[in-house]
Amino acid sequence: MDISTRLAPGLCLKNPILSASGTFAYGEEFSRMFDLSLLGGVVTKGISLLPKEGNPTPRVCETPCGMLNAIGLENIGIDAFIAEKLPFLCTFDTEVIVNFFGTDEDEYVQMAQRLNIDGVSAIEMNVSCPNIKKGGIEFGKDPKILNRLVAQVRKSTTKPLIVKLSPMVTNIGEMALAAQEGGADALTCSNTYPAMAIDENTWKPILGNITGGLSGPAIKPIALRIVWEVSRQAAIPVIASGGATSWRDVVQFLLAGASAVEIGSFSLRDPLCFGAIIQGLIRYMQNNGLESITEIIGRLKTA
Amino acid sequence: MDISTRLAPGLCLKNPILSASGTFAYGEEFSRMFDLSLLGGVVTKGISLLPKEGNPTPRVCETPCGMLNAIGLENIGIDAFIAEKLPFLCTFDTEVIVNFFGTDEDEYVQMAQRLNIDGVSAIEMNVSCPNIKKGGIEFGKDPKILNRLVAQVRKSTTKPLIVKLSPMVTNIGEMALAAQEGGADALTCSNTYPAMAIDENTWKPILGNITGGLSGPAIKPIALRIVWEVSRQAAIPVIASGGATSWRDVVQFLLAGASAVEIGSFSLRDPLCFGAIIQGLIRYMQNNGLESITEIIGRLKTA
Amino acid sequence: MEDCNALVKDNRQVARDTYLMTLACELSPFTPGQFLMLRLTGSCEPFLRRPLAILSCREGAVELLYKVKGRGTSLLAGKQKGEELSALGPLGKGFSDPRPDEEAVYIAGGTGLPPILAMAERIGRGHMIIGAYTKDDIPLWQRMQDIRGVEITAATEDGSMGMRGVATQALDDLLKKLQPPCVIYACGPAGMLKAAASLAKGFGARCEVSIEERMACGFGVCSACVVRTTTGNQRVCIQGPVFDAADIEWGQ
Amino acid sequence: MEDCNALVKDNRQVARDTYLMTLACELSPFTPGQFLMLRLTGSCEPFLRRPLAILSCREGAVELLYKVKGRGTSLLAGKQKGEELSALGPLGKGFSDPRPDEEAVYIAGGTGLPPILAMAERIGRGHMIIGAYTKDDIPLWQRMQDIRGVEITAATEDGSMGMRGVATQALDDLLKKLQPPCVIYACGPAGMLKAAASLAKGFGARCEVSIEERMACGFGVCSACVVRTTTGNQRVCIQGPVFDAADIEWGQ
Ligand SMILES: Cc1cc2nc3c(=O)[nH]c(=O)nc-3n(C[C@H](O)[C@H](O)[C@H](O)COP(=O)(O)OP(=O)(O)OC[C@H]3O[C@@H](n4cnc5c(N)ncnc54)[C@H](O)[C@@H]3O)c2cc1C
Ligand SMILES: Cc1cc2nc3c(=O)[nH]c(=O)nc-3n(C[C@H](O)[C@H](O)[C@H](O)COP(=O)(O)OP(=O)(O)OC[C@H]3O[C@@H](n4cnc5c(N)ncnc54)[C@H](O)[C@@H]3O)c2cc1C
Ligand SMILES: Cc1cc2nc3c(=O)[nH]c(=O)nc-3n(C[C@H](O)[C@H](O)[C@H](O)COP(=O)(O)O)c2cc1C
Ligand SMILES: Cc1cc2nc3c(=O)[nH]c(=O)nc-3n(C[C@H](O)[C@H](O)[C@H](O)COP(=O)(O)O)c2cc1C
Ligand code: FES
Ligand code: FES
Repeated sequence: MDISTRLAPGLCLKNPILSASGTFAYGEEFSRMFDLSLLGGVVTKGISLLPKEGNPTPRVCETPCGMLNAIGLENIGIDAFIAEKLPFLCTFDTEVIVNFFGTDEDEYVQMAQRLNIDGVSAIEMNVSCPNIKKGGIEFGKDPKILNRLVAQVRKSTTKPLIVKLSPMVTNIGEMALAAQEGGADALTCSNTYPAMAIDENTWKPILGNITGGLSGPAIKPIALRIVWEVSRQAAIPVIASGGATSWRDVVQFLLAGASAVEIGSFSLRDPLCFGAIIQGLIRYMQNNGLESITEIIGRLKTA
Repeated sequence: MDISTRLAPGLCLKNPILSASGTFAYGEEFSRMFDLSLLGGVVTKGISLLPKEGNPTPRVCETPCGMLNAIGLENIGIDAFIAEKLPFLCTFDTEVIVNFFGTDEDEYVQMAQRLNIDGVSAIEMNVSCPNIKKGGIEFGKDPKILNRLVAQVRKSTTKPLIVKLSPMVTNIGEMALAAQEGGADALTCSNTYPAMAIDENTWKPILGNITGGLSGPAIKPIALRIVWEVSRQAAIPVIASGGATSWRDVVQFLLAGASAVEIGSFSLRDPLCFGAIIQGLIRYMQNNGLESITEIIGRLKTA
Repeated sequence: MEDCNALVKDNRQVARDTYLMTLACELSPFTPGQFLMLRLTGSCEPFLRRPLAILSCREGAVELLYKVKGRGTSLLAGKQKGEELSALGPLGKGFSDPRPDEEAVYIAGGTGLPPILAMAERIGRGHMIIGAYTKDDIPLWQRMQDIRGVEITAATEDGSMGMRGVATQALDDLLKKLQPPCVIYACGPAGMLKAAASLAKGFGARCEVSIEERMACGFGVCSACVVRTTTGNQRVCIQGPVFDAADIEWGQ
Repeated sequence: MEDCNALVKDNRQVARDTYLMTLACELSPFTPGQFLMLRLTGSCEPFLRRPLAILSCREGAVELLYKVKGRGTSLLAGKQKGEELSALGPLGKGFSDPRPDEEAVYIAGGTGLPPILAMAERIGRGHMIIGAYTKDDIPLWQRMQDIRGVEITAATEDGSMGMRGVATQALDDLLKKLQPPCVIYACGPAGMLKAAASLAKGFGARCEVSIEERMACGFGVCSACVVRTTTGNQRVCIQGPVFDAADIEWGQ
């Protein structure tokens, strides 16, 4: 049986299960729980040129079947990442996908250049950071700006380039095509949904940052629709992100058109879920006489 | 204590609790369970010029802490509504807010004209119907088109005009201002989120319509953020819609800036929730020495 | 119709994947075919209530018979004595009584047994057919035998009990032996209902079918549960679940 | 650290809103201050695990002592013998032992008692202060009395037990009677920890504080739970919850 999946020229995952950015840190903690080599790939916490302190606490909050986070992209910066984290990740037999962001076009380009090194299997560009200064948020909201940004980054790297889209846009298909035409190899659909929580006793927002991003099972139905919509419009592979918790969800995302699936918030709750999900997927394929996951991807029956 | 709330010149609800469109039909069924006069207002199922059959079944599906629906705006049409349903609704001591939609500008205008009659307290214009023909879906997606449509409808009626926005847009503040400048008296934030569900055994979408709208507690954190965002930008009152289940949720929406709150999906699950929510709100105000809900509305402490 | 607190008094397995639950719950009198919308938890998960037909209701004790299908019914199967549910009902329109001159025929398949058994127990005369894949799928066999005046036939697809074949085959056989006027009460999979409706028509019998459709509210406000009829869409939860088979547009 | 199935063996109220739960669960040996992330249900609601300090762990029996605050802890209080939870842990860095020459002082307030009591039971010498609003808020009083070698002082704000006042007032009084070197172990509300840290500094005592912060993962990957220290943000769940008080930037 073949559960490998191709995301770009030169980027083939041995299975479609990835960690998600920001819920896996740089892999060390999870590596104490299971062998990271079992994953199709590891997606790192979002990295920036300089280290970032992030937002005031509380940074997370529980919601119905989900959670909000406003970590504020706290990270150790590219230098420390390359020196201290990347070598460790490279010791595993898995693809290392580095998530990154910048505060302006120049920073994105510099990051792409810095990450154009051995050990990095691909880069995932986050263009939906609500917490970065002027210009930042527009990257993921305006197709022209996105297209230009992606094109600049494309020129700066030979790595497979994945663009992670924001879900909260009027026309996600248009954003997907803008990224594709800019030279993206694949698209991650998608990031969290701007949201908030309020304490009716204190009359204050629960998060230090006032608003945060909604993730978890609550949003899975929207993520599924976005994957379906984008994968029918874009010619490049789609990576699903949003609320996956089980091999069932993974099969649903594959049917909707995803070539791989990131498991984010749920792995905070159940850190050992990855192995179970991969095993479940294999058993499902066995039970249904499927030889390759390409027999599932995009095969939703709508007629 | 004063829990009345003002939505427009000539539209003051005795309390901020409304039913939501599509989860209350035309009030008859609920009237057998409690006296509709206890509500601040009743929002009817969306009405169109001609009766509409709606989508194939299954039309609903359960999701984590929420549900999808793709009813397809099945309704009895304006003639039958005025003849058979409106007189009944007028027997209650509550405001009757008629939700409506059209397939083009002309139909919206005609609907507004037809509804400019005694017994109708206000009209709620649905500009986010995913199931209507060419042009329809753009009403709620493009600020210029929305502005023009609202302005046309505004000219056609003397009733308070509420515009119900779609949440799935890049910049909801811009849409809110477009509606406001078109002449809307109030804004409902917001409709359901386009989403889908897939059966991994049959490889088919669960809904007959393939996609549907996500509602219920799952989306409350997004709705809260939208209300907060819109109410700070718009000068007109905001009605919250999305996931409210309790007096706590209602207080949170008021703090975020809503002047009233619609209870939709949750009332399908717990049809007697309205009375409990209103009582809970009154008790909360008593316990906190609040004299008027204007002391709550928009008073979120963010500093 | 009310929203009642319902305490689990008993909940036991009575056939493969099938449970009989007894609730302590004050319901208004019901007609067979009517159902409850059960809320399974106090939290919003699972969000929707589940529709289950009322099997019996006597002196504050309500019986439900259900098959474990998915998440909601699994949760239900795990409920223990003393746990609390909330039950909205009785909902919908039940079966009409047979006229005194009508021979009554009851036919059930799949999850369709509860309303049919309730009807047979209420009327106490006629012929009842229960269809299943195999013997182990048939619950409450002795109880059915005990209904005086009702003759019970089982039809199993694997032949492990009663006749080998589907329930509508047994219905066909039975009708050949009966004299009109006759009324058929049917509940089960769509295919079975359609076949029963067509046999009834051929025989000139009145036929009432109880239809299952996905529901959100169960009391008529959301329009989730429509079925096509000769007079347009009807809401199964409030205009049904029992319909005259002649009014249904059966489709394909 | 593992993810263990944990069966509820006992769950009883031991003070106002406060419960003692015993779980059957195979944990690795723990250091006081370390905690578990408890998953309360099999469904995704509530979604996040809840952090609770380990009170004791002996022969496959783990004790937790918790105050009912919100939804998660209410759910926990409703768990009955035989129900299953999942427990991730032991997590985090616990208290360090006192040096042989150090006098040990333990101070707990609010939900801070479990790690402090665990530490006092482990070390078995020194002075322990427990602060509460009123007598009824103090659980396990007899058990604390029974720790040989540890002298217990209660401080209640309403004066219903022990001295009237807050725990740090009692700490101030105590320190005046002690000779350095001394180590203070503190867990409780932020205000109390800050005050204890400042008293410790004045006295020249080492002070270890166990800090509470909202968590999502509890094992270091999400960066939800940071606290400001002199060397930048640290994650409470993995670099704490126990920190040297001198390293914390206490703020306002
Ligand atoms: C009026 C009526 C009476 C019924 N009476 C009985 C009965 O007495 N005994 C019995 O075993 N079953 C009965 N059913 C079917 C029963 O409601 C479903 O099997 C049950 O809802 C499945 O829920 P689940 O959570 O286990 O499945 P899931 O698949 O997890 O349910 C997901 C959603 O789909 C809905 N759904 C799934 N299957 C059906 C179905 N066949 N019909 C309607 N909704 C469905 C559920 O209600 C829920 O909203 C009845 C259905 C209706 C409409
Ligand atoms: C390391 C650590 C150890 C703890 N040990 C204990 C203990 O032994 N006994 C005890 O009674 N309490 C302890 N607490 C506090 C306990 O975790 C919270 O009271 C509990 O999580 C509240 O959950 P809830 O669902 O009842 O409240 P809710 O308000 O419904 O919880 C909502 C969310 O906020 C979080 N949250 C709320 N209050 C706190 C808090 N004070 N600290 C951290 N997260 C919070 C919850 O974990 C949850 O994610 C500890 C906290 C930490 C961080
Ligand atoms: C705590 C947390 C931190 C996150 N940090 C990042 C990040 O640094 N970069 C990024 O692109 N996405 C980040 N995300 C988004 C996730 O990668 C993922 O896209 C999103 O949570 C939806 O998937 P899920 O529902 O499986 O969590 C973060 C999410 C969470 C919950
Ligand atoms: C079954 C159903 C039918 C609906 N029909 C309509 C409609 O006709 N017109 C409309 O504007 N909104 C409609 N809605 C949206 C609701 O009015 C409401 O805005 C939305 O469900 C979010 O609120 P909730 O989470 O409280 O349900 C419908 C929602 C549901 C669940
Ligand atoms: S289920 Fe809502 S109308 Fe029938
Ligand atoms: S709670 Fe996730 S890093 Fe501490």
